Amino acid sequence: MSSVATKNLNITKVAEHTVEIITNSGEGAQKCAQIFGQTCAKMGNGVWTVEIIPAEIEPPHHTVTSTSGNIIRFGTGKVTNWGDQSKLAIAFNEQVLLSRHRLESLNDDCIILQESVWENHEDEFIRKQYAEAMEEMSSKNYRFIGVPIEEETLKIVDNPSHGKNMFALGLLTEIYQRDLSVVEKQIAHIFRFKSQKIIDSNIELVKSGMAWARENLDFQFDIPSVPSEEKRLVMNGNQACGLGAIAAGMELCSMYPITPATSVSHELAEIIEDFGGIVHQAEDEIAAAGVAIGASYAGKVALTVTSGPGMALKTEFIALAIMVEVPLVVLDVQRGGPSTGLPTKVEQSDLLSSLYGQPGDAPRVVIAPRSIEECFHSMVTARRIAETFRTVVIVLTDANLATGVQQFTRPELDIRWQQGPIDQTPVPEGMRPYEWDPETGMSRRIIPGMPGGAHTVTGLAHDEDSLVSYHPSSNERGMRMRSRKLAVFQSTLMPPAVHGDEEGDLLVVGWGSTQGAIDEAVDRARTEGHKVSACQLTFLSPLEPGLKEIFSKFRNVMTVEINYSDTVGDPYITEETRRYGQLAWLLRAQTLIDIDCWTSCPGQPLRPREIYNNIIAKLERSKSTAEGEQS
Amino acid sequence: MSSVATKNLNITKVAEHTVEIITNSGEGAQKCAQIFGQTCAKMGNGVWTVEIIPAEIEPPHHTVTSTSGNIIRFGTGKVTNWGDQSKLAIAFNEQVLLSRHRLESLNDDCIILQESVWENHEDEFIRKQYAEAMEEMSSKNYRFIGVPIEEETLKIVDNPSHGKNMFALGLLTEIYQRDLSVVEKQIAHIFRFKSQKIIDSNIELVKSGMAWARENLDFQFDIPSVPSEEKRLVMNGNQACGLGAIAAGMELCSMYPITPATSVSHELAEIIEDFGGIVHQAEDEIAAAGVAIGASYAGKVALTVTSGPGMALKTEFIALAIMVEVPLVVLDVQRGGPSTGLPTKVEQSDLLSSLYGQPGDAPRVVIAPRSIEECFHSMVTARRIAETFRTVVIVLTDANLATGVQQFTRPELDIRWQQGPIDQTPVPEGMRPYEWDPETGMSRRIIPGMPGGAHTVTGLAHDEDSLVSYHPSSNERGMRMRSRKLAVFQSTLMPPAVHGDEEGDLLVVGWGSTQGAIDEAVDRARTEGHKVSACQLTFLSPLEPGLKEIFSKFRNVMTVEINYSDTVGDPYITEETRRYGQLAWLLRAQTLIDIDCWTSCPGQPLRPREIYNNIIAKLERSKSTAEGEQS
Amino acid sequence: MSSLALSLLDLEADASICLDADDYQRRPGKWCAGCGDFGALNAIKRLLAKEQLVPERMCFVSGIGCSSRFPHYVNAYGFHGIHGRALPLATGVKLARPELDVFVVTGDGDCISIGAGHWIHAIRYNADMVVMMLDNNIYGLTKNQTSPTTPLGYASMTSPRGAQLPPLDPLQATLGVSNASFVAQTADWVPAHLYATLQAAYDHPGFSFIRVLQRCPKFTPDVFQDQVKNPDTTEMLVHEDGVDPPGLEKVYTHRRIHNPKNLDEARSLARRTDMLRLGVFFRDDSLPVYEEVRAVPAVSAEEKVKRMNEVFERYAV
Amino acid sequence: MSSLALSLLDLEADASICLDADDYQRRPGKWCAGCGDFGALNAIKRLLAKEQLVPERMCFVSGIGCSSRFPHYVNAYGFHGIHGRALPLATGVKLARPELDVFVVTGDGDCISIGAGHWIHAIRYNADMVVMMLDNNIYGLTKNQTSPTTPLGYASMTSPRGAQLPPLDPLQATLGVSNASFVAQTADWVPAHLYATLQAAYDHPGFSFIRVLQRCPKFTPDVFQDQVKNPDTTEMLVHEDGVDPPGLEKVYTHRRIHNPKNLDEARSLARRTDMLRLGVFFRDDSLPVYEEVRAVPAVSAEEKVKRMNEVFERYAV
Ligand SMILES: Cc1ncc(C[n+]2csc(CCOP(=O)(O)OP(=O)(O)O)c2C)c(N)n1
Ligand SMILES: Cc1ncc(C[n+]2csc(CCOP(=O)(O)OP(=O)(O)O)c2C)c(N)n1
Ligand code: SF4
Ligand code: SF4
Ligand SMILES: [Mg+2]
Ligand SMILES: [Mg+2]
Repeated sequence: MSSVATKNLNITKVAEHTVEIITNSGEGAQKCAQIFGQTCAKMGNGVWTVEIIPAEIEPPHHTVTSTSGNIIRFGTGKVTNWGDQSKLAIAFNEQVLLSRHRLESLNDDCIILQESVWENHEDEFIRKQYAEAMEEMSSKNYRFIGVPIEEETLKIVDNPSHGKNMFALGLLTEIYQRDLSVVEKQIAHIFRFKSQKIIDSNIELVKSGMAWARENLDFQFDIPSVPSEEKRLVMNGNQACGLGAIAAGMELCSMYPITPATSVSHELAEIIEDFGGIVHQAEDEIAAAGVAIGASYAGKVALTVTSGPGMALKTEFIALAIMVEVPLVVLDVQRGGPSTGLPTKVEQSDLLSSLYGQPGDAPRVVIAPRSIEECFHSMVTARRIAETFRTVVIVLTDANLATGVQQFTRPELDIRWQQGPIDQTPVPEGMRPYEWDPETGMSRRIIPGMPGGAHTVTGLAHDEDSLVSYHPSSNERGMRMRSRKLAVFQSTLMPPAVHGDEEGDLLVVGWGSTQGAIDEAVDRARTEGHKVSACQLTFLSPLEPGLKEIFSKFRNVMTVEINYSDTVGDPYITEETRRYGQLAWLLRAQTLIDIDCWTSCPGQPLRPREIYNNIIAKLERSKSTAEGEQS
Repeated sequence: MSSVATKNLNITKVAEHTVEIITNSGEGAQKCAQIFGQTCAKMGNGVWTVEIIPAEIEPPHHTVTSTSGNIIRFGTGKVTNWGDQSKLAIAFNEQVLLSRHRLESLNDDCIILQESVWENHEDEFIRKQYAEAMEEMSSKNYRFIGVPIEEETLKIVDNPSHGKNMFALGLLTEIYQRDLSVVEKQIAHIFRFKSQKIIDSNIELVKSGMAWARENLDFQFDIPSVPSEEKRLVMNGNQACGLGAIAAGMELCSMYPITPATSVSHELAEIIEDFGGIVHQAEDEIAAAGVAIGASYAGKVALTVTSGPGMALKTEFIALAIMVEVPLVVLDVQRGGPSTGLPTKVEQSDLLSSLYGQPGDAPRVVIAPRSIEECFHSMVTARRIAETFRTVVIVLTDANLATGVQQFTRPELDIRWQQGPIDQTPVPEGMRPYEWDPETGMSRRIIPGMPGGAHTVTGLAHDEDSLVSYHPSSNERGMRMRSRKLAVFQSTLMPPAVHGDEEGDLLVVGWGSTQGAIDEAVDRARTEGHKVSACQLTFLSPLEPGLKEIFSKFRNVMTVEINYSDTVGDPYITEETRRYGQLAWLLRAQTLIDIDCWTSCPGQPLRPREIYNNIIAKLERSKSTAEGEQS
Repeated sequence: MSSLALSLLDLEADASICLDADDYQRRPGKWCAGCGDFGALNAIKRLLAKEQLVPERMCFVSGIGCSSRFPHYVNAYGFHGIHGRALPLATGVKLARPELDVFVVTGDGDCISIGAGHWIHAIRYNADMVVMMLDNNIYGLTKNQTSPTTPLGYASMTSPRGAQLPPLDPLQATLGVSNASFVAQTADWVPAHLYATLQAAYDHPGFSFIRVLQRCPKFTPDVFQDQVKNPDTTEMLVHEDGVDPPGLEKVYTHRRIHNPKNLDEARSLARRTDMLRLGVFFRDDSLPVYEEVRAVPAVSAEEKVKRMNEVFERYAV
Repeated sequence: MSSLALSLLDLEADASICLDADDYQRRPGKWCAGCGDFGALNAIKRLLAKEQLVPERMCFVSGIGCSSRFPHYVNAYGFHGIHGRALPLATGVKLARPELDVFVVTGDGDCISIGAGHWIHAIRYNADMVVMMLDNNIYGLTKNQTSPTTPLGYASMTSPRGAQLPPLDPLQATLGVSNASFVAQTADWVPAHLYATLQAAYDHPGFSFIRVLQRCPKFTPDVFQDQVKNPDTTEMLVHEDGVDPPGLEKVYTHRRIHNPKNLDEARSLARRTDMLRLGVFFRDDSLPVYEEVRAVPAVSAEEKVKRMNEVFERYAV
């Protein structure tokens, strides 16, 4: 492998860079990335971090399955997604590196700082698999640079696996000219529960990494930052949901552990008791929903957090909440399906089940935050909708938002978000439990404790007095009232914004977490002169108004989603038999416009480049068919 | 009340009649109706019987909530639904009668044979509520005829509530000139487990009923029958599904009780052990599905039977079966929803949840039998599809089919429907657990016991070897293969038949149990010269081919469904905010045609007249808008 | 002396209460004539009257079943939930509003078949509520299917040739769960005992599980016949920490002094099938109660905003 | 003598078997280094080798969890199901194919938290299968959340200030369920005992529930430390109808003769917390086995068609 001979530093100025730290699980890549990301953010760069998580808890080291690590994309402006391939990588061994190579995660001329101990390791097997891996990777022209990571680390600590990550941090600090004082502060913060000794040795390791880079590397990158006065926070989507739930005044999170949703409750378990609330870990997802509904019914709007398989189990209880009109907020951090599927990976396949999962007619609100910032605010919005309309609000995020780290404007907390004291005023004479406004279907809740309000709610068909009623008219009445609330809520919404021109050849429509990647891809196409715009939906049930009008101004409309759709032209797949992406299907029914879709379910976030390529391809196709029609 | 003075019999000849027997629950209306219906069937009439079931098990007698009874519609030709209002009713007291009046179940000039003991009862309260009820019913011009039902019954038995029903049967036998010998045979059959004494006294009661009618009634009805040589069976839809399951060779029905599905398993529990099978009542619906999947995986295709709330609980397991490609047949006897809803009543609101209930992409087959005969055959079809395509087949019937009794052509049993011995042949060298045909996605199952086939199936993303795989391409491959099977299956289907002309002003599209009522309504409109046709779908996922082409030949397409939809023109309801009937929504996405819907969820089957009225109304609307467009 | 006569005697005992008791009935129960659920409703009414509970400070939670219709008939807040899930709903109510008196009414199918998982865990949570399991050994509302407590060989619509397994004994199962704090058995046909047991359960701080043997004349008319007819088939477990309603000793002469603190003894008594045993099998008022161990100090809205801003600092850049 | 040395000794004991044992391993287990699940896998391999079971006549069923990955590593048919639902799947397999040997591998979360309802009922069904509950007192796969068996006060990601309730004891709960027929406890760090217990469970006709105390160095490194280090903290329940592997008495000197037929005794032993107790707590080979009581004679296709036509007659018009 090439190692750097003569030292003659050249500093390249770039608008952004993507870096990977690739290790065995348990070697601390997360901490290294976290500190580096925080540092970049503090220094005014836009940042997006993504975790690389292995399938097993702790797979055998030094294998392709043991890959654990982080991708950090940072740049001069705002960074909204993980971008395309990585430009620089630090790898603790060639097997974990190989796994990234196979996933085509590395840019063709990626610079790879690689642990040098394996190449000439005494163990023949290790040398052999090293050689084979390098052979396989030779197809690309990566620039390999050997770094004695372990050797250098051992000079400072005796257990390298608790130190290599800090040495790597040092390399990055030097290469990207990070401010050491900031790095030190971050280290001090992250290890605040550890001894000063550990903090010091970590800082020492960083310095040695910097020193090594200074002496041995002939390049550095300069990524200018735009210093801003704006106060910002940096966190991942699950943390944002957790804090948002507290900011929204929710005092009970009733959950059952499931990846990738669990960390929301970890965040909450840590702090919610300081806010007069608790996290209740139920025996299963059914009970988790039941406890949340019981609490909401009793006056404390509760949150339940889960992912696909857990959503499946909450199906029946969600229908009950809708039927008895008890407010409930359900957070579904989507993962790969169906069934157990890809537990740690991203997918957007719970849209239709969130809308139609319940037997019977069960209208509910479904919203999907489009950024980590929106994750925070979605909790506040969800609770307000749930209470105002006495219904269930399902919030759909996904593994991409859950683990992606980004900074956003520090929210201005509003005290009105907090739950006021539970209404315990006497019920006005003659007021009924479901006093539906015939226009809006809305009614005031009567909460246990309110004198003169005693009544029994039931999942059976019931009338305004909450009495079981089998009479056709009262059944239809209840149905109508519950459905009406969606139309009323819809009337309060604005048409979605269009990113780009209001008309053109192609409108790319997405929902939820893909906004950053889609906008980036569209911008790329636009700079090349293509008439493409984007529209990212956040309200899925009810859908935002004006869609048909917006869509009709474009010659083609195509959704981009992280879920499955058939490809026309594949065996047996015709316009008629094709199964569409979930949003595309929904929008076809809603607008009767022939909406196409490009979807993919690779178990990882979409890359701007893939989207861009499919935008171009779609434009090509439609051009040719258009010409076809002319001739 | 009028009582018959001079006797001078006039016999009216009619093509059909609808009769109601209305009693307190526990007074044996079922048996009376069952015998009368059977008799009519045996005598060559077309018959449709519907139960009237109270909400409680045994509500207080002589109240409007205690109504239990039956509606029997019979005629010269085939009878496919419960028709419109009843022409003749036998009521054991005025309160149960009143409940039917309030439900507008009685024809304006309905003949009502009413227990005469209440009018001048010693108990003042009874006299009073009697008078009030009669007052309320005086709005119609029913023809009331007092009958001393209890008095006459007491002459033969000492407990009238075990006898009045047979006396009533006698009245009907005389009024409709039924063949007494046939009636006697039926009695002997129904009470075969009782003593001869009971059988005799029941026959005596029938005779006394006939005698009373002969002496006191001045009318009879003659409903000619077309004797046919064809062998026929008469039963309800749940019995048909039960027998169908056995005929299909299913040896395990794994269920948990739920109305209105339970009687399928009652039927099975009675006889399936004579066929080498069992009914397993699990601890809940989740376990019921799990046991069925375990058995199917092990080589015995199993059935699980439930209704809405149970479907909700099976959500997760259904996804697992789809993911591991274990064949499974799920029968959902739909009832009123959402949540506990209307447990004993009919609704068609589980369509979308049957298609989209599972988080993640989980393609499955959904079929809906359109008649009781199809209930039987649907089980055979479902099993074949499930095994051929290694997937889940959901069969949607409803409370209307479940309890409706009708006769149909006796099925020719085919020995090939039976399950052959479980394949235990050695697995060919190198054969893989998911050897997907890249064209069709189909693969041969490897069943436990097959030598050399040992492997582990998993709900995690997996490859052809059933090894857990997180690689994008293998995940997408599995998704594609599971989805492909639907397209392949669809390619084996025929376009649905159109009832009426192939083109016209309006096509009424329905699904499942409503076929009889829709066709009848359409025929009525057609005889009046309207250009209306009907198309009843039975395959919902995948949809039958050619729909767009069929629909495009009509100026309007409207679905008719027993579920909820918003009405344009109601407050806040616009073309944009309207929530459509479930089939309409599906067909809009599929065909991009502006399909309208008329739906209703009264908790009872639709009546041909309602449908007819809404067909006419739709034609009016479209005419006016058409004119509107011209001017 | 027939149990009917007995119940009369025993109603006279405190007629005063019986009057007010009716104020706690919102509307007449809609069960079959002779249904044991009526007895349970009467006993509850008496308890509420005795304790003079305020309707709006009570919440009755149930699942689905004949028995689960209960809340509709009581003058209190009620949540008639879904089948098998009464306990999670009740736990949520209690967590949110510890000051409310929570009563759960469930059936043998609702509680120990579909609800079994929640049942086991609710016993362990030991939230302070009174749980009445009305056990008629059958699925009533769905019309006669085998339940986990249906006697071996007893026929139903789903096992026409008789139940194939020995019944699941709710008492032994409950007594097997860690942190179980109150386990009792009573019967609808011994109103005085039913009432006294409810009183004890209400007085117990924690999860009070009461199995109420309940007659279902419709579908299991004979399962309790002997016990109803012949008091000698029954042994009363009596103790000062349990229940021992006055007057009963005349009818139920088989009496055993059982200290409800003795869990080993409770378990082995629950096992024995020689006689029907009514009484408090186990009681321990000192076990951790879920809503208490989870209690956290209330925080004002202002304070919350202040603290949230502090949390923000940790994430600030 | 350390348990490691012990396990060596004990492997030597029947080295012959250990060779073939590896033929039952389909691929290496992917658990953390030092995970107790490896011990369970080794014991199973030895049992299968000892019994010389044919791979295609066995089915390993599991739910979801680290422990539930088990079937992927065994050379047999396997069904890696969904979380908490291993037992219904296994029951279905056994009902359809009684001739197959069914093994269930589950975890403390999988079996007694989300799976609790199925667990209680599977015990009662008493279908003939060997059930290994690998109990590491934590949720492993989802990375460190409290499980029902997490010790009181033990911290996890979902209860950072410690578990708020006393743990749910799987043994007492199982012993409380009617028709329970085999209940044992063993530990991954006593391979000889684990193996002997599996053997006894396999020999038992019916539902054999084994709680295997399982070390999770990743998340609960300390919960079993004392017991692993110091054999004196453990008492062995021995009996000719239970297990008493040769050689162990040298290390585990606390021995109690316990007749597994004695249910009262079993329950009270399970309660006692003075020592850890390993052995067969209860065993009764005479209880009804579900697939046996439900067995019906096979019927030929021809006969079925004939009988169905007879059934049709009842509905013929
Ligand atoms: C999820 C679900 N499954 C099944 C049912 C049907 N169901 C209603 S009540 C009931 C059982 C009633 O038995 P039990 O709990 O003993 O109450 P009982 O009627 O005997 O008082 C069943 C199975 C339902 N409503 N919901
Ligand atoms: C329905 C559902 N809920 C939650 C999960 C997430 N989950 C997977 S394993 C697990 C618990 C694992 O704990 P345990 O059963 O003790 O097994 P262990 O990993 O400790 O061996 C959970 C909650 C899931 N996969 N499915
Ligand atoms: S069916 Fe039985 S439990 Fe239900 S109401 Fe009637 S008697 Fe009571
Ligand atoms: S996390 Fe614990 S249980 Fe899971 S594999 Fe690692 S050590 Fe074993
Ligand atoms: Mg019951
Ligand atoms: Mg565990």
